[in-house]
Amino acid sequence: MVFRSLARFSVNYLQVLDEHGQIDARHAPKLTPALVKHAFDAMVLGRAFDETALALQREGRLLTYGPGKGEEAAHAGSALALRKGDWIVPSFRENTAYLARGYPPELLFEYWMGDERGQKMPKEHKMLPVAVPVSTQIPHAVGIAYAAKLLKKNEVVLTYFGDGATSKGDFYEALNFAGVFRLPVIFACINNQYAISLPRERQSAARTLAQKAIAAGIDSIQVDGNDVFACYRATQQAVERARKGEPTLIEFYTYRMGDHTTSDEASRYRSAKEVARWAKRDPISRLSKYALGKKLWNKQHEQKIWKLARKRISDAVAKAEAIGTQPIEDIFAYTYSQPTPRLREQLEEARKEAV
Amino acid sequence: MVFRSLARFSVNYLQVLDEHGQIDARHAPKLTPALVKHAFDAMVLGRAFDETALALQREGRLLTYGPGKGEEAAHAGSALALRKGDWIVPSFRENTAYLARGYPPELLFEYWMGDERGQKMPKEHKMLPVAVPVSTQIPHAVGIAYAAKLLKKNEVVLTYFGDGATSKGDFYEALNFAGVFRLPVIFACINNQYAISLPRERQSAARTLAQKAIAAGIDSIQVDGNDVFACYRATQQAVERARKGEPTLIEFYTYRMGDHTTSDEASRYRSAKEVARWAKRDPISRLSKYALGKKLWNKQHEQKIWKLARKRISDAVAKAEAIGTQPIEDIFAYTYSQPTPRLREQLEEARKEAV
Amino acid sequence: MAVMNMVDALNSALDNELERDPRVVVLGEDVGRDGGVFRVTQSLLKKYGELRVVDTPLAESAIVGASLGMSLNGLKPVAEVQFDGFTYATFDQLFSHVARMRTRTRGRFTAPLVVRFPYGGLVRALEHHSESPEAFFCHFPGLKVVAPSSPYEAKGLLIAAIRDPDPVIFMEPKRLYRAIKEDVPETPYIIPLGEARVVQEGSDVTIVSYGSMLQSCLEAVKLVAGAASCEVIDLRTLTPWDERTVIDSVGKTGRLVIVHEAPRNCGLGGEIAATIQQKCFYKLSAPIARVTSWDIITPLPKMETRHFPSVSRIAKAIIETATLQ
Amino acid sequence: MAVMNMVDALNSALDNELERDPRVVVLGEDVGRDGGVFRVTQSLLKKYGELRVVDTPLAESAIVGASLGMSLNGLKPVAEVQFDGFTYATFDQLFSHVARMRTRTRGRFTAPLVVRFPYGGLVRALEHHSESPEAFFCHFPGLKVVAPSSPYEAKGLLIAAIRDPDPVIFMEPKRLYRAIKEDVPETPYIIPLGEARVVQEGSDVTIVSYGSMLQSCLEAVKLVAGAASCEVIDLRTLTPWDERTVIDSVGKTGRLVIVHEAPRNCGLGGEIAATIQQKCFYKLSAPIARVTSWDIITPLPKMETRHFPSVSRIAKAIIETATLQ
Ligand SMILES: Cc1ncc(C[n+]2csc(CCOP(=O)(O)OP(=O)(O)O)c2C)c(N)n1
Ligand SMILES: Cc1ncc(C[n+]2csc(CCOP(=O)(O)OP(=O)(O)O)c2C)c(N)n1
Ligand SMILES: [Mg+2]
Ligand SMILES: [Mg+2]
Repeated sequence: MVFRSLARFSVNYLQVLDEHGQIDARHAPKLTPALVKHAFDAMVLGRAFDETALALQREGRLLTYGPGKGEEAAHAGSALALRKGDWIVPSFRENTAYLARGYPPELLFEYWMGDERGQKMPKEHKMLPVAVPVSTQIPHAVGIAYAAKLLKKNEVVLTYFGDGATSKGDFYEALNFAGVFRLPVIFACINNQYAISLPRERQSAARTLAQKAIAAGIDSIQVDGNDVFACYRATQQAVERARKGEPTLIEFYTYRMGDHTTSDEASRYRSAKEVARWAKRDPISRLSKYALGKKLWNKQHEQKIWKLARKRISDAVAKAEAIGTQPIEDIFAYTYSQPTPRLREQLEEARKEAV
Repeated sequence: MVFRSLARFSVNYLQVLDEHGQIDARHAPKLTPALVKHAFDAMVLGRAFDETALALQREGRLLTYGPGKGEEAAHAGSALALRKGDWIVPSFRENTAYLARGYPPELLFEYWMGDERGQKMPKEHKMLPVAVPVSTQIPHAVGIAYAAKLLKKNEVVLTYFGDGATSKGDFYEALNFAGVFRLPVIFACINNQYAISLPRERQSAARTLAQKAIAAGIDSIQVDGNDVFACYRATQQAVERARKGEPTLIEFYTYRMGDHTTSDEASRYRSAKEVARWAKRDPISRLSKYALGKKLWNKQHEQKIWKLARKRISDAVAKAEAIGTQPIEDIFAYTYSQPTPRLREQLEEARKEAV
Repeated sequence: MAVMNMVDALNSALDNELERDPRVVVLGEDVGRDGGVFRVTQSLLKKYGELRVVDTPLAESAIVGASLGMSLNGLKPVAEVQFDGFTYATFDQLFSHVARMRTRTRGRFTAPLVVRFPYGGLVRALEHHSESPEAFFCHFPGLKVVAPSSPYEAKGLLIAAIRDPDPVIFMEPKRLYRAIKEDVPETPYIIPLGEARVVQEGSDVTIVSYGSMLQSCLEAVKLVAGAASCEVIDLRTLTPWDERTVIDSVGKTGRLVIVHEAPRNCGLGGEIAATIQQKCFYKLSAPIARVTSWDIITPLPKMETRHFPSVSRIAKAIIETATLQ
Repeated sequence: MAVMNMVDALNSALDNELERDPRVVVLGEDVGRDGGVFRVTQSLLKKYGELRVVDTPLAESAIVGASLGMSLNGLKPVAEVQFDGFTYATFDQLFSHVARMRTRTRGRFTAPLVVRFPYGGLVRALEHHSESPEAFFCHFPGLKVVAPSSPYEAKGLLIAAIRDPDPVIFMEPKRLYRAIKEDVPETPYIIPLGEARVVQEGSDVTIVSYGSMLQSCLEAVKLVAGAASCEVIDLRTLTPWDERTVIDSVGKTGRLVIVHEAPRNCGLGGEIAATIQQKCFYKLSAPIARVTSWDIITPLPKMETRHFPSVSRIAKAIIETATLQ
């Protein structure tokens, strides 16, 4: 005898710093000058890493590489809202997040140069290695968060993934687990509008990606992903919620300024006009406008930041390229905790091979 | 400079026939006496099938069996809203839906008795075989619907799955595809409150299962799954929408009255009180009340319906049990379109084996 | 000591390990309140609470993916997949991540987890409930694969698997869950991974098998006792398998029959035959025989006894191999 | 005739079949507007429209699951998975449904679909982009598995795969995508599935390989030309593989080397060795050798040449096998 509404939902959007570098104080996080500086440094370092990586790739000194240009605010803003003891479970485009946490850039270069030794995760970093198969890392974040909860570790886990990743079952299964077990996890969707050539609108008929959280009964928000303050603020709130056992999905609405990777030609599937429109929303110049306006630093100082960042990156390249050849033992060493008899035999065979 | 709402959603609930057999005319489908009769016949036949199957199983004449008792309105109401040319992609508990479409019960028995020949789908039925791995059948419905659209077949595809199935990636990936490609498909979620022992509330933190459609940007509704008119009506509307290229998720809110299967003991995880509460909402007696009240038939006639149904079922059992042994060739015959040399060899070997 | 069937023995292993090590967590569909559809996890929820004995939503891929995450952050998850046929959904997580984590972090992160599931046929089960997927797990480097053949073996191997620093796929022959009872200690003990067991010594022909087929082999060996003296090896660990023990035995007998329930093509039997023909080439007096199920889709129960290796099929292969000149 | 590399040849095959048969549909990630990340589907979207050349959302399992549905309702889908390492997510659909549909409906429904993907290493690719998963597909009954070794072969085999009434896994050796050019007809032609090709006749030793390793074998054979006369067989179809041709060749040479990129344990090489030792037992003059990658996780590009079979490793195995007394 009824036709009634059972449940209602809404999806909200947050922007703090607008394209002119003006902030909305009501929603702003506590912006100490140190924080602003730290965010700017990280974004610049990430951009410098990208530029160098692209140049190296053109010279054949690096494997296929997927630049993060344009997404630095989302990566840095979210990473900086975490504590040292919190976890990051990355996808593959978040070098800026690594760098924001003080991860050694030389290790990133080693990895992207095709050397396994770059995967030796330093003890002090709670980060998983790059996950290439899209979306498959998201359940790991849920498991890590489960362990944190059970072992009462007070850790929050943030996992990155793209707009494309939201079409995969792993994403959804993980969200659902987090909702059921009330886990301290943050699902950070970097919606850069493309999954290789597929535009966001054809990835899903959902109006927003944030609303996908409704399916798992968890909270979500969409933020301006080119606004480092909004990214920081939303993550900070999600961290607070996480510490109370409530997961959150954050959609960072941004844009992939470069090609998907160095093997891609984005001009095959998107217009220069569209790219130019987004160039105006560049996250680094937006923050620069704010800082210069607030007189947190001047132009000269800003140039120094850039110079230092580039120096740090070129030092890292030099280190990475000086690593030398990998011993053959090394590719056998980590298959199991102890070499099996068969692997010992195969290693012998491999050793004998003339190189 | 903004914190605003981007999108709003709501989930609705439909009931037409209440527990006292009274209908809400505003939302009622066009209820011809023939339709009411047809629905009642199907539900009774399904119930009779179940009773017999359970009895056979106790005697070791049937494999493990999952009864559909309590869910007959959802199965029959939805199946009857389809045309002959439409497809059903089932899960494993929807015998009543098969029977509502005139599927030979002897084939169902053969299958549940462990004879492959029961899987020979008759040409006139557009139905896939039972899908045991939960949720895996849902993408098939999407593909069938895609073909229907491309080949301009004007077919609608309805796929059944349970509340448990909504936690799996396949479900979600399929919904998302249907939204993107605007396919003529109906996702019929039979929420019977349990996935074996797991209660619905622990399957997902989502308040309703219907709201999972929001993640894919498609429409949804929750219906009283013990009300055959609501089930029919909601499916009918979804069929209309499907013919215009709009998919729908329907959550049939019902209850699994029996054990999960004959291998299960539901009393280990749910109370007799809960079961008794739901027994009062029995879909068959509810429809009976309505029909008797409207004088569509009388008690005597109703007894005849039951008697005929039971006769039809026991005839089917007799047929299924008379099938005889399966020739050994038969288990090799359908692996490939043509037997491979190796399979010819293995068949020779198998033939030689003393039985 | 107590007389246990395999379900009891597995339950006892889990109970011991949950008690001994607070990092052990059991998770899966219906493992908590229901105690598992085969009752392997019976009563553990009551004893260890719902944080450590976890009823999960229905999603095998996420169960394994989340288990990996747990194992990276200090837990030792023992995940249950309800049946063999539902492990396919876990392959992506197993092959893309679980098997690689140690390599991909150069040992910083490891994945000390166990995925256990009932496998195999001949119990008149529904479709997708009678599969033997071991070869898939064996083919991918980085996983260990175990299949016990009796209650005593099951407990010792499961405890070893839980304590192992590497990810272990633990396949439980469901046909043997309640078929055999034997003395099993109630206290924990270990049967080391990677070591096969010579169940019976013999001189004419070596039989290699594992899991439920081991029992069929023992029956077949009895049948042919007059005609051939059989050395029967229970492989126990399928990866890394104990080449040494098989090589030694074939060195003695010169003849080998391998028996498994999985289809033949690219099954584990192929690997064993390929390895042994290479390493024992000059010792072999007859071709190595494989007795397996056919390379077809597992038929429904009415015909399953024609599909899986029967005692008579095994006996025939033993006689043929043992007597070939 | 035109000179084509393998990408051109595959594109030509798809173009021919889309044109010939309105039921053919191409689907996958980036196959439309972008023309595929390797450009195999280049320009097809423009020609056949977005209903038949379909850019899908990012979900491999749903791509294969939907393809199955399409194939049941009158279409002939050719699905692309972007890389080998992303096929694991499709195993559940392939093994639980695609491979079984004919059996499970006693022939009423069949699954005439193709899943194609680039496979294999030695192109300095990122992680998860250098895998050879053929043994998985071969182990599961009901699938056919194909791997071409040149542009001409690729086109003829892909057309055969598309027209085949059974589901076919079509593995494209990405290392050969642009490495070889040869004359390829622009019109459709077929190379039948299930038939191996004797690429080169010889008398001392038989080499069996497929896909990209075939080219490495041919190089190795040149290296050892003075020392051993090699008969080289390109398997082409990996399931069902052409036992007859291999048996005939080994009957002649008495020696066999099998070469593939996948890890050794439970790889296809094991199956071939196990079969041949059985069927050619009395003809074999030396143990059958397998040259494969190691049983480890594929290393990153700097070390991949130490992992995958190199020409020198193959040459060494040939010499050893050919000269063993
Ligand atoms: C499972 C899987 N399928 C396909 C690919 C190939 N691939 C790499 S990145 C990518 C698109 C990912 O899009 P998105 O998630 O939006 O992340 P973005 O690249 O935009 O950062 C694809 C298809 C992959 N890595 N994993
Ligand atoms: C992928 C998969 N995992 C586990 C199972 C075992 N199993 C059979 S039915 C079932 C519960 C299904 O629950 P639901 O989807 O609500 O359907 P219902 O049984 O209630 O009709 C489970 C776990 C299965 N069949 N498939
Ligand atoms: Mg993206
Ligand atoms: Mg249910």
